[in-house]
Amino acid sequence: MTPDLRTRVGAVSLANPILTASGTFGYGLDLEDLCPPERLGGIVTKGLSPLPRRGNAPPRIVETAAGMINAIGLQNIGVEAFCRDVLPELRRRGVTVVVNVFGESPAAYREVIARCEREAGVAAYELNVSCPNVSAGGMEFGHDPVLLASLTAACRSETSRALWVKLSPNAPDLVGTARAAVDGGADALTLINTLRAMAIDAVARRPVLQRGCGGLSGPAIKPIALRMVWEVHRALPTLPLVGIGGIETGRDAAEFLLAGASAVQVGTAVFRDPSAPIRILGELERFCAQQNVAAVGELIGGLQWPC
Amino acid sequence: MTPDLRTRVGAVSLANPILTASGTFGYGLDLEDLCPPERLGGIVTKGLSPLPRRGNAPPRIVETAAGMINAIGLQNIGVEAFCRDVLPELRRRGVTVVVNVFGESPAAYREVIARCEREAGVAAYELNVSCPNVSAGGMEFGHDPVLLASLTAACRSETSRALWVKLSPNAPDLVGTARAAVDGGADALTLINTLRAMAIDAVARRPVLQRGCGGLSGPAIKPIALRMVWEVHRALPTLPLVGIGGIETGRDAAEFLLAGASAVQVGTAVFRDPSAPIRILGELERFCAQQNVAAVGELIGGLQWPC
Amino acid sequence: MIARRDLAARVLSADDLTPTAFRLELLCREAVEAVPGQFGMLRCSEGYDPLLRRAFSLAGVRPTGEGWVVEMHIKEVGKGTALLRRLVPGAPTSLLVPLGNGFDLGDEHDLPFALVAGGIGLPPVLFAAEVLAARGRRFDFFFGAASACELYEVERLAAATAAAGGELVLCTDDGTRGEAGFVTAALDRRLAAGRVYGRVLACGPDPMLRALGRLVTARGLAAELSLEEPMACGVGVCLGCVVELEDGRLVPSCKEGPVFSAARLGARWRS
Amino acid sequence: MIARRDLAARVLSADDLTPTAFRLELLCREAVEAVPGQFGMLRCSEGYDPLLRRAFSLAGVRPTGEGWVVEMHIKEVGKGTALLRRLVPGAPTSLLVPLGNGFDLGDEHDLPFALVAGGIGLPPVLFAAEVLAARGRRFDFFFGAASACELYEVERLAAATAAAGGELVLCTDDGTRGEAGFVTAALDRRLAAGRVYGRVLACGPDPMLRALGRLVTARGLAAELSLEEPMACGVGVCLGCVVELEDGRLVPSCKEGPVFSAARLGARWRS
Ligand SMILES: Cc1cc2nc3c(=O)[nH]c(=O)nc-3n(C[C@H](O)[C@H](O)[C@H](O)COP(=O)(O)OP(=O)(O)OC[C@H]3O[C@@H](n4cnc5c(N)ncnc54)[C@H](O)[C@@H]3O)c2cc1C
Ligand SMILES: Cc1cc2nc3c(=O)[nH]c(=O)nc-3n(C[C@H](O)[C@H](O)[C@H](O)COP(=O)(O)OP(=O)(O)OC[C@H]3O[C@@H](n4cnc5c(N)ncnc54)[C@H](O)[C@@H]3O)c2cc1C
Ligand SMILES: Cc1cc2nc3c(=O)[nH]c(=O)nc-3n(C[C@H](O)[C@H](O)[C@H](O)COP(=O)(O)O)c2cc1C
Ligand SMILES: Cc1cc2nc3c(=O)[nH]c(=O)nc-3n(C[C@H](O)[C@H](O)[C@H](O)COP(=O)(O)O)c2cc1C
Ligand code: FES
Ligand code: FES
Repeated sequence: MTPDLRTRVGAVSLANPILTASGTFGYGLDLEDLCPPERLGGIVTKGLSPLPRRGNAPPRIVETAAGMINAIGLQNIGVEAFCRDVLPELRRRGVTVVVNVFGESPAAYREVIARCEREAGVAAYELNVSCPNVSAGGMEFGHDPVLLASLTAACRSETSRALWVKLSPNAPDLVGTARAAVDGGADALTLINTLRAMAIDAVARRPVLQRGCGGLSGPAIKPIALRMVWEVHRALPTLPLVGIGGIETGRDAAEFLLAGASAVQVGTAVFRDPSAPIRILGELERFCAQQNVAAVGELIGGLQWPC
Repeated sequence: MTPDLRTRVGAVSLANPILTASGTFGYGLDLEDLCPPERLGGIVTKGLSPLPRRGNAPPRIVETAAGMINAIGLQNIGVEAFCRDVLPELRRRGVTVVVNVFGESPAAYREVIARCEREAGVAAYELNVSCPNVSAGGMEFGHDPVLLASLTAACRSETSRALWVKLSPNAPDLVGTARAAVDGGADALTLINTLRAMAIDAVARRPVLQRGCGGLSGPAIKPIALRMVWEVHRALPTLPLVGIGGIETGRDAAEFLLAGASAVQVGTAVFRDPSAPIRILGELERFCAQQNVAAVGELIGGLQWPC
Repeated sequence: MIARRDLAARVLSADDLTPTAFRLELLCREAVEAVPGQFGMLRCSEGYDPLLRRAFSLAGVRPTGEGWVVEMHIKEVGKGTALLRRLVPGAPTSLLVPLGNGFDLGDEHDLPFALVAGGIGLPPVLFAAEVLAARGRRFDFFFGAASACELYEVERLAAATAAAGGELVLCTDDGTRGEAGFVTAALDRRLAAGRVYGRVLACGPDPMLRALGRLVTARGLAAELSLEEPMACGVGVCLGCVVELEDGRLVPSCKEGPVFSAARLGARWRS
Repeated sequence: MIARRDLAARVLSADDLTPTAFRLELLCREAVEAVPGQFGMLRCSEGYDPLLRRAFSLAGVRPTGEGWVVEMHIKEVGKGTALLRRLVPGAPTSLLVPLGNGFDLGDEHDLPFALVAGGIGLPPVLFAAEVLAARGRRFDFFFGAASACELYEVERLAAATAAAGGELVLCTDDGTRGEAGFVTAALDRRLAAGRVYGRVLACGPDPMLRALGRLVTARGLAAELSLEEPMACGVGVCLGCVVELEDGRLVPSCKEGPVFSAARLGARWRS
């Protein structure tokens, strides 16, 4: 029997639990030749701001042991260009679209959402309040529960669509920020974003990245991401979670589902293997079949705690 | 010319900046055949408590991408056995000894220090207030600045020897806890300890470790450790720091020195290569020679910030 | 105790033993002395993933013209052993060896030994057999596996056992070769039939060792079990590989083991 | 635009070109079409360290009986290229190819090209030379390196240049072979002597390309530079490889490049 891969993140139903992570799959069509987005549970766009952003000066990326650090600085085409040039085709293909929203102020976040509200074909908004790579906005909201609650509430007032908040693993109090997002009206939480990190060129005696610090992603962070998903799931068992962090295989995805995620996102793995999301989907399906899991839902939160 | 490798951590002078990390080199003599401790800057003992500790039930370790998670639970022979059976030989060999101290209460920490105060040959105490693998003691002190300041003060009152506090990378406010330790009377700070993490056996649907969570170490965490050392050095530029986290090569060590550490500790690398500390020392010496660095001191805090 | 050393080694030969296991012969310039039951920690990658070395029992050590040859039998079960399987003759690696305590081959008793191996647990027991045979000691050899295709090195076992004037008992769970069922049952049948042994030396999968633990406890027979706990360092400093003893202590199996007398082991191994 | 594909490839041959560089020929079952200046992303490890693929320009592509052969020249500079150097014939890998835009070989002008390569920047320029020669186009070829031992494939270059009725100019910084000094100086001398080119096609180390950028700007000559920015994905989605253009925009060089007209590039490349 082929396992039932359908899942739901709150009110959002997904054909399967594999989504692409923001900033690693363009706007959804960039890799359609290598990884057809319509076959995935959904895609999450690169972070969109009201106006196009130029991003940070290079170098922006550096490889580390089983990971990489990036400081892209949210370079993006802006919400207008996305709605005009990309969204229609995504809609035509029936792709489940999650818009990753970024702004330097609550007003800016609202502006992005308001613009998308005029379009059909957006399943959910994911608030990026955890980008370590920009001076204004981003992380500051993600680290202060009070600010986060009010930002979330402000965005909530703009839409009746699903609202996800993407948590920062760098936040002082993970569960506290999670609660704040929920109090603000979030329907689900995405975790984790990248961990603040640094690489140094010992010969040049300078950080490798022009910005100094950046965000660590990839297999290196998987054990931390799994722990955080589990921690939030334990504290808020009924809250839908979307897990991210170093997922490279179907088995990695299953681990996040067991820890309490209702769906997962694949990020850095795409750089190593541009069809990773599709491959991971196939591996997850085979894993379920081998383990006699009739529906992925059986895995979600199914972790047994030893002690 | 051969570079001058001598360094000082506050009042403690070291023949070179390479120490072994607590819990990865036994009590200093366990690997003397493969890595002579007297040739190193110093050794840090496994965490010592007033009485022997049995530690956690196995499985206690699991490998992850470019890292490992451990939940040993501070199994140790107790301070009495250390002072009686190990310290004399370390002293005879002229090894610079740092005693890593652990207790379930401030009184217990003081007890360990008080016992060592009766012995010659202890250069410094390193308070482990950041162990993620025990129920009582450890992390709780490391996460609360007020508790940490009073614990440090309590230990300070027991000794005039150098007092190092080993910070938790899991602490809500890194710089805040650093300041608290200094306010309590710490002479130097060691960072970082392991990051709380989890590995899941998707087939068994259980955490791999019997304890559930554990601490992540190894090359995977180096970019986070470097960032934290730099962050604390920037906030407290005159405070001596000892850097740890994924150091595998002399060049890794140089990176930590540039970020502001006056010395470094080698941990997990010992498991892959039992003579890693000696090898790293040689590599650091060659690196200095190639870069025309006459004394390692020139590297300490020498990072140029790009923006 | 023989000095452990971290040796630069080169792959001398690599050939398949079963559909999933292969033999690796490593050539070391420096002298390697080891006793049966000891193991080595073998590096399996240049990069940091996989990070840790892997532990493998020694199947034998012999001097040659160019140096000392260390023989290991490795089953591919994950990413480290998969990388090791790719090694071609001439490839460089590092081997930390010899580690651990090894079997007690002492002959205070002058009764035959019972040597018991399950699957890829064969190497240390094979090593013991060849050493005992060379010393003119007697033993019966019990070798069990899931299926016929996983019984390997049978000729070599037959030769050693013959030299030791003993019986070679082959077992398969699925009955495709030798006696059907577990080796422990085969051993128990011999004991029930009145055969007497001075000591049992065994290595194999957990379930087999635990069944054996129960058996020897019930029959009051001395036994030495070689355990396989996950290891990070192999040299006693990480405390990751602890085994619970009868007295409740948790001891590093890489140092106080990997071979433990069944009587010393905690309940897990005897019930 | 030719469809990019992630191909399963096997190492056909691996041989040294210079003390630090080697040639890798990869055999792909599926058809590979590419133009000079395009590159591929090559996997260099099974494990997660190194994590990312490495970018290498194509030195040539040719069909054979068993499939298509992709030729690359790789200089060992770090851990990824060190692992690639260990690859033996038959070893499996993955190649994402063809990527990027490639050189403009159009002949709206009917003047000769100036092909300029520095060190391991040779592959894409060599590829261009062989394609141009086959099309009966004229060019001079300037190949510079630090020292004589780093000038490689010279016979092949000589043949292509002869076929193109042009001059092959070799330069070494240390004067151990050919003209002493930088290729850019050698090119400048020809220009000063009145030689005329329709377009310059170049690949090499940053300093060389920047010197060239200054030169062609000063002389108002059209030039296409192939840049090497650190890359994670190679397919335009990570935005890690951006290059600053004259108009201030930051564009991914893996997609809008790696070849850029010097006139389009920001000041960094022309001053
Ligand atoms: C003392 C000793 C002797 C051994 N002798 C042999 C032998 O002769 N032949 C043989 O094929 N195998 C032997 N093993 C088991 C062998 O070490 C593991 O099969 C191997 O480490 C698996 O690595 P992997 O990366 O392929 O598997 P993975 O599952 O990817 O390994 C992941 C982690 O788990 C550890 N691990 C996985 N399985 C085991 C296991 N059974 N025992 C210990 N650690 C494990 C690995 O070391 C690694 O750290 C021995 C183990 C020990 C402790
Ligand atoms: C479009 C393009 C074409 C190239 N063509 C060739 C070629 O034909 N032959 C050749 O030898 N090299 C070529 N390079 C450079 C080659 O990609 C690097 O030398 C290689 O990635 C170094 O990897 P490493 O692990 O050995 O070095 P490391 O320094 O260990 O690599 C660390 C990280 O830095 C990146 N990196 C290091 N050096 C470079 C560089 N010069 N350019 C881009 N990324 C770098 C690596 O990709 C890796 O992510 C090309 C690069 C690009 C972008
Ligand atoms: C190059 C790059 C760009 C990213 N851009 C964004 C972004 O725009 N918005 C966002 O919320 N997260 C962004 N992320 C974070 C990822 O979405 C993801 O949370 C993180 O990389 C961890 O997952 P991974 O280990 O699978 O990559 C980016 C990550 C990378 C590597
Ligand atoms: C197996 C193991 C045991 C450890 N035990 C201790 C300990 O007893 N006390 C302590 O302060 N840190 C302990 N640590 C943390 C290390 O000292 C070090 O801070 C951490 O591992 C990061 O450095 P590394 O990446 O070089 O290992 C332990 C780490 C490991 C892997
Ligand atoms: S493996 Fe480290 S103590 Fe045994
Ligand atoms: S390398 Fe990723 S966008 Fe160019």
